[in-house]
Amino acid sequence: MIEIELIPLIILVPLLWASLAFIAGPAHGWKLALGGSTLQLVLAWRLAAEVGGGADRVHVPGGWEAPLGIALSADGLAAVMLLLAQGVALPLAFYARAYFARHPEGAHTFWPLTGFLLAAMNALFLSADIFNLYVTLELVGLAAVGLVASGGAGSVAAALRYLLATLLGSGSYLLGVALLYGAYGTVTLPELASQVTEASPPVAMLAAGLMLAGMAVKTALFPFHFWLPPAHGGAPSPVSALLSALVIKASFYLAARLWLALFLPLATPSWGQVIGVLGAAAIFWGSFMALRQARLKMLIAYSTVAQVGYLFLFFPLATHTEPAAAQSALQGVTLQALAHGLAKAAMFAAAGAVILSTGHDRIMQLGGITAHMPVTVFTLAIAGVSLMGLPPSAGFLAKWLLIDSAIVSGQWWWIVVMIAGGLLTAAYVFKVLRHAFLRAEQSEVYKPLPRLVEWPGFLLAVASLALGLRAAELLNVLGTP
Amino acid sequence: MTRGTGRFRKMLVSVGCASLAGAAVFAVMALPEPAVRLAGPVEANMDRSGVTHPVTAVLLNFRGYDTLLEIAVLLLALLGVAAAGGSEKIGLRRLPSAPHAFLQSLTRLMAPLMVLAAGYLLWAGSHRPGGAFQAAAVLAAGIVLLFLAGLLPERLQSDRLLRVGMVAGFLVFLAVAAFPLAGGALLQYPVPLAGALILLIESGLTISLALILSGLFLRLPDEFEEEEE
Amino acid sequence: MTPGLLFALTGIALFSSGVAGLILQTHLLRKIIAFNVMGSGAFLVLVGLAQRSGEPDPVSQAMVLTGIVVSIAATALALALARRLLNLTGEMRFPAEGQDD
Amino acid sequence: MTWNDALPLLVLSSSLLPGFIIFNLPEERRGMRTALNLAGAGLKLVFIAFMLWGVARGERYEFRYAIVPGLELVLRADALAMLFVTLSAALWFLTTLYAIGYLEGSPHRSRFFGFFSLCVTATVGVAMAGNLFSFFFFYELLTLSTYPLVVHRGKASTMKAGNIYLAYTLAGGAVLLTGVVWLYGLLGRVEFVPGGSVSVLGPAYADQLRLVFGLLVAGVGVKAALVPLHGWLPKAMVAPAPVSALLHAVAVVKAGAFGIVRIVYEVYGADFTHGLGLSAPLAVLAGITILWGSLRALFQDDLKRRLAYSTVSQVSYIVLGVALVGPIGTIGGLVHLVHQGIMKITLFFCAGNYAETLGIHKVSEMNGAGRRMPLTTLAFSVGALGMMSAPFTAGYVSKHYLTEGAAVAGAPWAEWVLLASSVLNAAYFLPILYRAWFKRQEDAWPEESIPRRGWLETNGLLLAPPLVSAVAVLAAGSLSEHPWSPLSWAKLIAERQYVSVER
Amino acid sequence: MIALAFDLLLAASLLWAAFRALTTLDLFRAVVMFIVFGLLMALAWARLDAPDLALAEAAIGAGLAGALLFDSVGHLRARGRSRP
Repeated sequence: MIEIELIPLIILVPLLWASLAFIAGPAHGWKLALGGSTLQLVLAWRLAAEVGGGADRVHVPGGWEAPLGIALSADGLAAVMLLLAQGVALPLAFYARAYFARHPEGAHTFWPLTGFLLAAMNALFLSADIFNLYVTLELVGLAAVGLVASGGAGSVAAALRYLLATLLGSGSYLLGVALLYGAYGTVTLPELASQVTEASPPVAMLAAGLMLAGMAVKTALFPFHFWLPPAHGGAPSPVSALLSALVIKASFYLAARLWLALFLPLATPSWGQVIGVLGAAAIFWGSFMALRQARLKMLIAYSTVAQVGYLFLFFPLATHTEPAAAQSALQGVTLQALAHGLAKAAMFAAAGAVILSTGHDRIMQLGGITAHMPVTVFTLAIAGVSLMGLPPSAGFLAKWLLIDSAIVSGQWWWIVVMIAGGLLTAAYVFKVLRHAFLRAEQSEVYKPLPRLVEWPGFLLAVASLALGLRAAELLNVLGTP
Repeated sequence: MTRGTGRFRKMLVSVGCASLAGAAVFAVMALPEPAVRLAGPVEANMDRSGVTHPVTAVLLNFRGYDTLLEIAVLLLALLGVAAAGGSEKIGLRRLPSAPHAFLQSLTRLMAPLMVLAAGYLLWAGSHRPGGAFQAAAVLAAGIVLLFLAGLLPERLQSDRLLRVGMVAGFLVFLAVAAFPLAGGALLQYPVPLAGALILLIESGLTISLALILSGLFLRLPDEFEEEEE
Repeated sequence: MTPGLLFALTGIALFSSGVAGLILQTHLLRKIIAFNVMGSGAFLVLVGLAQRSGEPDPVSQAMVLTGIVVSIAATALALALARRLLNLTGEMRFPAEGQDD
Repeated sequence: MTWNDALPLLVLSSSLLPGFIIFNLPEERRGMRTALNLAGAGLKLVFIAFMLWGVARGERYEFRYAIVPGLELVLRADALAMLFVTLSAALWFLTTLYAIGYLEGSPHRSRFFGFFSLCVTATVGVAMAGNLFSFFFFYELLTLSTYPLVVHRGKASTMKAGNIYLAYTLAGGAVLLTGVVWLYGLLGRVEFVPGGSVSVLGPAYADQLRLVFGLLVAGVGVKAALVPLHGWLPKAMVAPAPVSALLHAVAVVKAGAFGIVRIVYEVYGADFTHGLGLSAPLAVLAGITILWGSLRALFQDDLKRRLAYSTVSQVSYIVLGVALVGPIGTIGGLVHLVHQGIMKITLFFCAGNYAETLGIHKVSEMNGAGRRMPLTTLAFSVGALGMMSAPFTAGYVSKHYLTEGAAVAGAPWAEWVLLASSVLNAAYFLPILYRAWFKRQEDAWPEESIPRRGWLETNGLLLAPPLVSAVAVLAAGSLSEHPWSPLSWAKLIAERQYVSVER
Repeated sequence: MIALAFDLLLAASLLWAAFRALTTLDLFRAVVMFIVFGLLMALAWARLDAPDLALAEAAIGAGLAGALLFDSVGHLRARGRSRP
């Protein structure tokens, strides 16, 4: 069959349907979205297959070889992240269609914004040019803020807070780009990688600090998390799902990619430890706050703050440790990203279903819900298992690999953090399930819901479970760092 | 951005920013000569870029992919503004201020000139400073002026037309970017056509960008639409 | 001292004062102004450093042109949100923590 | 995949698939649900009978599946596994019958039986786990699937108990996980093999291995209710009677005890454990638990709580047998794994019957219960006598071998512990029997909800299971030399363990 | 020499304008200062042989952004009047 260029297509397709959806309006936007994201999933699947089959893929827009032009490249990590993004987006598209049919607030801009968001994230995963990455970052940021803003009067302040935070982050990143370009005269990652060494001038170190700090703000790493809970908790549920599952992963991906590809020679183990401490703080603070929430969506949002912490344990575990440890760390953190992405999307979808059915998401009043919305309760429970890192789930596999990495590299203290974090997660997950298992209160009324509101979330939750039983192919695609 | 926790926080932030500046200045002073110079490659490839003005060459050819995404950024901003406004309409939404005789006559004089200027900037872009963005900015200013003077034709205010107009430039760009995929790479113009294609893109962009930029201005949420909740 | 280097240093100063303003100012319009100052600072560094040896560098200039457009887009969005907030709360400041969740 | 590879998987799915279907059944489909339950339970027994026969002939039944390279899910039907699998499958069948009768007309039955099947699936998985990873996998699954059963009644009080149950078991699981991953980090893979596999590491690792052993035993010790990790067990009494029966006799505590058996014999190896000086402290811990449990049981008026503390004490017989290095002690421990199961489930069935039929929850309310419910009380008496290790009961056999083992291992103190425990057992069971048989009933039953019909003192589905298990208690005691008796099977296992150690 | 002096002056006034734009109490003045800042930026771009940027900055940076900000200040004031 003819060789089609997967890399540009997976960016162009969402751009196209997004702009068409912009013209078409919400009445027809969802058809474009469903068609487009299905196609994207196929493309991402094929790309992953190719990358897993051996060589990384490269595409050179305009045929202008870097450093003059911009290089797009897909390695294992990028391929896996692309797969995650499309894999989460498609079920959510079905969900959003059903959700907005019941709850139209924010529907009129949802489809084009989502299209641009997906295009931006795909472009970010694939770009190998730090300035182009800046543009994709801004795309992701503005799309995400637009989506939050579509939540109506309640989420205007949250959206603005989010916007200013994300602008601060990308500004800091841009200054880093400027310094690197000034120092080395190029913005191409491979080119820069060959030049950044232990003997690099201080400017490289400063750039590294600025860029990573920027990503930390955008990923809501403690103590830069203040913007996340209101934004994710206040947005319409399909939006919350997209943001928590994917958007924060994009900036984390960039941080990890820069670390591995560019700044590793500069980094000392102590750098890794510092970042790890922030991650640990995020785990504890996020879980603690989640435990104190009265509303389901806010609890899930704070849980995201906590789960982001696990991602950042990658830095201490993979910085100048044995190859085996670094390998496990990369595999573990990637699985963690996937597990959390799927599970969190499922949870927000379930929360949305609860809101559609009962008109509220107060945890105290979930009593008797098991009888009326069993699918939704199972969605919450299964996704919760994955978050807690209990078998059988991708979260468990991820935690296993991370602990293994910590043991191999002799950093037992991160084990303590992960174990304690897991228990705290269990505490807030079971806080929800406990109230769900309580006897029904007569006062509650449950509106019956169409299948498409409950099942996409359930599907995502099951996916996060199934991934824990079959991850060999995925890790094969991921390859070695 | 959290609530002010007073003097301490202020001091902390100021000290942080000051030290950042200090570190940056120090780092910049100790800067070596860059290993790569892109000015050279740009010069070398100008003849294959289809234009003679280097910045335009970079913007729409060498790094055209950046620009493609950048247009998406503008569309996103517009969408965001619409989302923030919380209304279906993408079009103008504020009441034009009472037409002002002097302003109207001034506008009648200015508008054609602005269109001319925009056209010139657009055409100039290929061989000297100027280009779609500057042209679009001027055009946008013109539209705003027309609006303020209450002279904006009704047809320009129909929602569907506006949507199409705002996206048209981007779609043209997308098409031009995608069609070389058949044989080669994204945005890989055939050299002889490069100049023409770039001009095509830029003209499309000028119109759409003008509509978007003016839209950004004219769509800002306004006093009358809602009261406190 | 070439103009490039000089303006790069100026850019650094602008950037950090912009950051300080963005974080410390409470009035949203000022935050937005601060963001623009921050951005301009970064742009100056980008072009200035690239041109510190004197001759112009079209690549960095093109990048900044992109950057300027991006920041006007962000500014417009921020203003739209700020004004919506004003219409809702009568304030161009963030409501106290917790009121918006 | 050959028939032999598939069989362990079939045993698992014979309860997993019915479980999934049952979850989706509407409440009112009672017949369908019952059919599925019994079909699953029966099918499982058939598969297991087939495998028992094969394993005795030395067949190998093994299913392997790699989740990621180097991390395998292994289900293997070795002699030790079969001991536990048979027990849980047989008792599951009884308990299912009992539960069907017990939950007559109560809400959320589909949910209950769904998790019920999941719980047994997990237990069978724990039993057949072929390596430490698989063991942990199913061990945690067991925690998750039992929680909904414990809190099934959905009252505030049950929720509190549920929290305590979770706090203990999840914390235990976390500790266990650390130990497991650590061991994998050291060895690469940790298969269960007779004689253990860690000895290859050599003396340099002795301290690490001691620490890991501590983590592992602490992890499984929670479910085995070793003092001081036993706090959850009496609290979990709020669960419906069938669940308590399952928790105490089959699933949870047994999983813990079984884990200790696996860890000592097939991860560390009995002699290596002894060499590390770990068996003595374990034995002491078991001894303390035995005495403490019995002592506390003495002062409980609530019948189920008394039984719960008795469980705490009895399960540690198994641990003690394991910790007393030597074949005899091993046999005693292993056979008690089965015997305690059948005896304790009998007692819980009966306790449930008293509560359901007459509303009796306290020992002090038992006066005259024997006349009203002779058959139930008969079964109860058999179980209780077994616990006191009276002759011709299962308890006698295990006690005999344990005492022997203690003597052989040169641990006279253990003999004293066992003796003291028997005395205490008598002290807290005999008064119950006395009240039930010989005291006259003073006032009306607290709440008589099931009237007597002819000789049928209560619902038949509630009556049959305890009678069957009581018969089993007597059979296991009097026919212990029969080739298919639990005792013979335990001997078979012990042989394989110790032979392989010598080679 | 003169060029350098001019650049220094320009840089200094850039910083001054930025500082005023950030700190002036009266919002209207602050916005005016911001527009001045934009125009100075355009000058700086011109000094850096970047006429495209100079044009763009003048049109977009100073012009459009300034207009947006002015409009918002007016909006704010109108609101202030309507709601004392």
